Amino acid sequence: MTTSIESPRAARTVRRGGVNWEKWGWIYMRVSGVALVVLIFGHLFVNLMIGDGVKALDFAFVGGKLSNPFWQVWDTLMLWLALIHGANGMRTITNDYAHNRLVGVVVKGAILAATVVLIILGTLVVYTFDPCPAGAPTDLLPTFCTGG
Amino acid sequence: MAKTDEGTVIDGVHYHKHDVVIVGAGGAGMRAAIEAGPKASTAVISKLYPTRSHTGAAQGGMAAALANVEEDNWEWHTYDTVKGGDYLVDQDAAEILAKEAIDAIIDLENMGLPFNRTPDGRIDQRRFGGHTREHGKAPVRRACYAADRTGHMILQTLYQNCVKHGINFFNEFYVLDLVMTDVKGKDGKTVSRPAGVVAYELATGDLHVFQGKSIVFATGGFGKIYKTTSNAHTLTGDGVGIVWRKGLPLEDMEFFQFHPTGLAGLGILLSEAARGEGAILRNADGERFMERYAPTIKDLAPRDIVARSMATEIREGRGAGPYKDYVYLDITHLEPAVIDAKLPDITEFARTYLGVEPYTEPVPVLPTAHYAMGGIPTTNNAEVLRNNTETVPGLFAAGECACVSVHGSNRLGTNSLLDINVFGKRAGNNAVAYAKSADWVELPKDPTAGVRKLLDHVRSGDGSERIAVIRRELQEAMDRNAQVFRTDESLREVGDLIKTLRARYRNVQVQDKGKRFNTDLLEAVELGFLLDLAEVVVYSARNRKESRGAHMREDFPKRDDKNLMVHTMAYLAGDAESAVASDHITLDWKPVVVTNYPPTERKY
Amino acid sequence: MWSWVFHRITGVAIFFFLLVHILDTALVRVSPEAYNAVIGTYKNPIMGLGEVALVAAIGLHALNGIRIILIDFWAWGTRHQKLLQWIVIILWIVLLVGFVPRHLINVFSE
Amino acid sequence: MASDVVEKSGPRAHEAVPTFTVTMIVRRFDPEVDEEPRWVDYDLQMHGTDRVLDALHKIKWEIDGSLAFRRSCAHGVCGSDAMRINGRNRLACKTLLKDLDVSQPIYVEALKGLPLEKDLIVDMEPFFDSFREVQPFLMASTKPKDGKERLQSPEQRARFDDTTKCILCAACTSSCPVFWTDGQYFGPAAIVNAHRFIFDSRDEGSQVRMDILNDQEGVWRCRTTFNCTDACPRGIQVTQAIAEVKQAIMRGKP
Ligand SMILES: Cc1cc2nc3c(=O)[nH]c(=O)nc-3n(C[C@H](O)[C@H](O)[C@H](O)COP(=O)(O)OP(=O)(O)OC[C@H]3O[C@@H](n4cnc5c(N)ncnc54)[C@H](O)[C@@H]3O)c2cc1C
Ligand code: HEM
Ligand code: SF4
Ligand code: F3S
Ligand code: FES
Repeated sequence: MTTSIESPRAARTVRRGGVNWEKWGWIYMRVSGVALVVLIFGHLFVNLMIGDGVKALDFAFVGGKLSNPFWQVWDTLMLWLALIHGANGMRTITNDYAHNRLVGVVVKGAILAATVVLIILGTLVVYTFDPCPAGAPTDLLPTFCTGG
Repeated sequence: MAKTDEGTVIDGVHYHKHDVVIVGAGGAGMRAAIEAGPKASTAVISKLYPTRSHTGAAQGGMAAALANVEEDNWEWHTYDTVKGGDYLVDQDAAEILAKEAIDAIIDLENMGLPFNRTPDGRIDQRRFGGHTREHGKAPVRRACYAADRTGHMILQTLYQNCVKHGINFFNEFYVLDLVMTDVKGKDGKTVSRPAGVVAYELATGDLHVFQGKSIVFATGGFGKIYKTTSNAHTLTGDGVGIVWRKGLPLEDMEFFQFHPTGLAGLGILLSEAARGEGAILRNADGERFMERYAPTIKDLAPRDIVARSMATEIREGRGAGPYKDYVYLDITHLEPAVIDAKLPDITEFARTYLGVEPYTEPVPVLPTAHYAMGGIPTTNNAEVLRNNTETVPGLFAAGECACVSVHGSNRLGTNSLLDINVFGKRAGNNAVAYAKSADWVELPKDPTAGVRKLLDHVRSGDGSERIAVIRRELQEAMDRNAQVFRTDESLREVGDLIKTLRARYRNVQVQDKGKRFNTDLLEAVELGFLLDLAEVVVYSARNRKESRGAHMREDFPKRDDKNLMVHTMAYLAGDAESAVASDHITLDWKPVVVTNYPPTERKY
Repeated sequence: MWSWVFHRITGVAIFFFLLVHILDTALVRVSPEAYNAVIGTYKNPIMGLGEVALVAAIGLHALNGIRIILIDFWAWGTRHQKLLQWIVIILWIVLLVGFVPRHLINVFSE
Repeated sequence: MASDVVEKSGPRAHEAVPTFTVTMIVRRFDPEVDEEPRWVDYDLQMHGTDRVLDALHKIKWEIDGSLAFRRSCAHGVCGSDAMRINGRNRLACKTLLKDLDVSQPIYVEALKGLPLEKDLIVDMEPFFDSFREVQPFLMASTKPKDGKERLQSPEQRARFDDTTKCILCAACTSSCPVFWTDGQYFGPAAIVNAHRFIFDSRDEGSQVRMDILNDQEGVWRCRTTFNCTDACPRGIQVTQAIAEVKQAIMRGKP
């Protein structure tokens, strides 16, 4: 590992005006962090600890959850907060380690793209989800599809 | 500002041209720069990064009769300074010092210095040795302070203001020579005037010539002629030595102050502020012995008296410890909260370096070489004197390297931080005024010749002598023979040793042959200055056959106002190469300026 | 320093898990068979251990995240950060002690 | 030739402290000769009260005069000799050998993250650059009318006392893992010195400094790793000072 940097403190560019993303990013990490504690641990608790835990996970279980508006909102919040939190964290890390501007731009672009795509995809799934798709084997579906 | 200016390079030597060139970036140098920088093109050259200068080590405070906490006035301060200096002080200078002290403090406060405050928001003040009310009646609170890091805060504040003014610094540049040129003056007489200085750039080994109309020396003290000292490793008296080698006089070099409370064996200082806050000196029996030596102000007597009293206690067998060779500084009766608020750093020194817990145990202390009262003689306007009356036009000096003389034969605590501010400011202003009125002095054809010769000299010996060995022998001999007590005998002994060391120095070994960061080479050069200055100190001391202030001759224990109330002026003249001091040192005397205070016996 | 290193590593790990996790969950839109096929692999013992690692990572990241937040907004937290660090470690162990046996029983009970 | 060149330290009473041998392994680099730094061992006879600086002096003064390092005050107030000792940033003059494990070799190397110049010397300019960038000086447009000091209560003075202790030694900035990544971060020392003025009741320039630090390379890059606080030889609560600056920026006022 090299122990010194060739030219620390290269000439800095003057900060452009407008919103200070660094500050809001920093605040966002903390606010979303607190919210995520509740959301993620709630999620993990319900999915892995209640009943038979991971063994109980299947389409029927998810379908049951996602047809409940409470869990819909829960999962959407979790999806957005976590992805943006994670993406912003990844951006910070990229800033720290990518010395080459181009590499930095590419990596951050990739993070941004992945995040946007997944947020859209995830949101669509949560809201356009049909828990009782026609033609599916009934034993895989939540009980309310077939039952009363 | 980030990268230092390269100058114009001719034959590998860099040339720079500034109206004012300041050598030294301690308190005095930067105070001068703050005056000069905004008004004229100014360069500050320093062998250390400015914030590493030893002003930062000063702890206790800076005196000024602000009268913020009790009645006080600058006239009392003048009196204390004169009496503290055992009447060798030039009284007109002392008046300036005491009067301008008030503005000096306000300047610093306005520049941002975070002084400790009184409950009503004014600058707080505390007691310090030798500072009294009504001409010696009782100790007075006169020292303005910032915890026990007053010097640190002064150095930082001055540096911050230099940053604010965009002062041009050349850091880690060692000035090694002053270039003087003979110029025909207006009256047709030729005078020798400074044309510039030559510096060695530590990082590259390159030489730089700084041409200047005004040159200010502010290079600090030379405590490293002693072994036990509160001074930094870098305080080797280069500036004083350079001026000496130009044949200019040095004043009162025999007066070197020993601070009573250095950590025993290490010399690291525990500020007098400790005693100002109530600390007590005790001998092995736990006796508060200062009551016997200075019944009125006891532990807050001036330093020469306290140091001598301590040395006497030890000599008479009342020293503490297994070898009975130190005394104690006791602060165990102070509240830990007070200690933490007002003396945090020095208690930490005791803990770190001696493993002593000052809350509960007394701290072993010994006198430590601390401050050079003597130095480059100047007028009250910081102009360097070439003899008793004439100045060197364009050459200025301020701070510990200079001798104005406001400290006489013994400096009062807190008067030096004051000195660097008052006379640093004067030096800066006068340097600008001079630069505005004067023309450039031509540089000689080869201005670096002197420095090249100096460097060759240390590099060309047969290499049989180690720098560190010579230095240690010098320092130990100075500690033994030219410390608190001196006799003709002891001074002759160390004088003889210096003679042999100077001869051995010719064969000094420089192991580092490189150009970049060659600290080995510079230590060798610094040793040369130490030897020169130690020689002057000892020679001047041997010739002052009286006891006055810090100069205590056991063979002449009385002060001799009839014959010796004069400043010593030492000149390098004659055979500089000769090892025998009397072959190249000539002494002269300069009268002391007396205004209001004729000498009387000094009692506390 | 080390708590920061782990925070960073766990943050990245969780981020990548999350990417995959959203994709697999998205399969519910494709068909129940597809979803169940993929989710079935979560029930395999090796993945079970992976889930322990995931929960451990999230737990550490979350607890340490709370510690950082406390430090940021509360001077007491800054002064006693070493203590907070120990509390994080202890809570994390408690969390794992609560979760791991229960989860592994679920995974390995057939 | 005398062998015991290093000044013995400690009062004589403390010389009773046994002498011991210690191995120092110093990372040497001579830019005029070496391609890469190299580790060199020295076995030294030292005393109980000696500091790492004494050991370095012993090497320089008795064994190899070409060893280069900075030092001045020798008691922890000038900030010259910050270096990595056994992997931690410390002042050589404030680190007693007996407080390290002398049965193991002691590793000494230059500060990390600043360009290496020679042996234990690094280029300090980048460090001072970022210090200067935060405008570390009192900004006050008017002077008190009575020609006296500005008033400041002891409480107002206490607000920034901690950060006035800084000696600009760079131990903090060069121990910060964020600074190590690319050296563009302002670094803790600059923020400490900004803090010293932001919270000074006499100062009017807080907003300017807060704007400077509310930057991509400013306070938000700090990841609260506490390396700086652990490294500071003056015991400054560096991370706390940074947290206070962050909060001031969020509030928009000190
Ligand atoms: C431990 C200690 C405590 C003290 N406490 C007090 C106190 O409480 N109150 C008080 O009034 N006084 C105190 N003093 C005395 C006072 O601090 C000093 O006398 C004063 O700071 C000297 O300042 P200066 O600017 O003259 O020199 P310094 O601050 O020593 O600066 C000297 C400058 O000259 C430069 N320099 C030297 N040689 C060269 C060269 N060859 N080339 C280029 N640059 C060079 C150095 O780099 C440095 O920048 C104390 C002194 C010590 C040692
Ligand atoms: C469970 C609750 C969570 C909390 C309390 C939390 C808290 C935090 C906090 C406070 C930070 C900022 C750290 C700093 O500024 O130094 C952070 C950073 C980060 N988080 Fe989280 N987080 C949580 C969940 C997540 C999740 C689910 C992910 C993944 C998607 C994630 C990925 C990251 C990343 C990559 C960083 C950047 C790390 C770094 O800069 O070193 N976090 N987290
Ligand atoms: S904050 Fe501490 S470690 Fe950092 S430069 Fe200042 S004194 Fe050194
Ligand atoms: S080490 Fe660096 S990350 Fe922050 S807490 Fe200190 S500045
Ligand atoms: S030499 Fe001054 S801090 Fe160590």
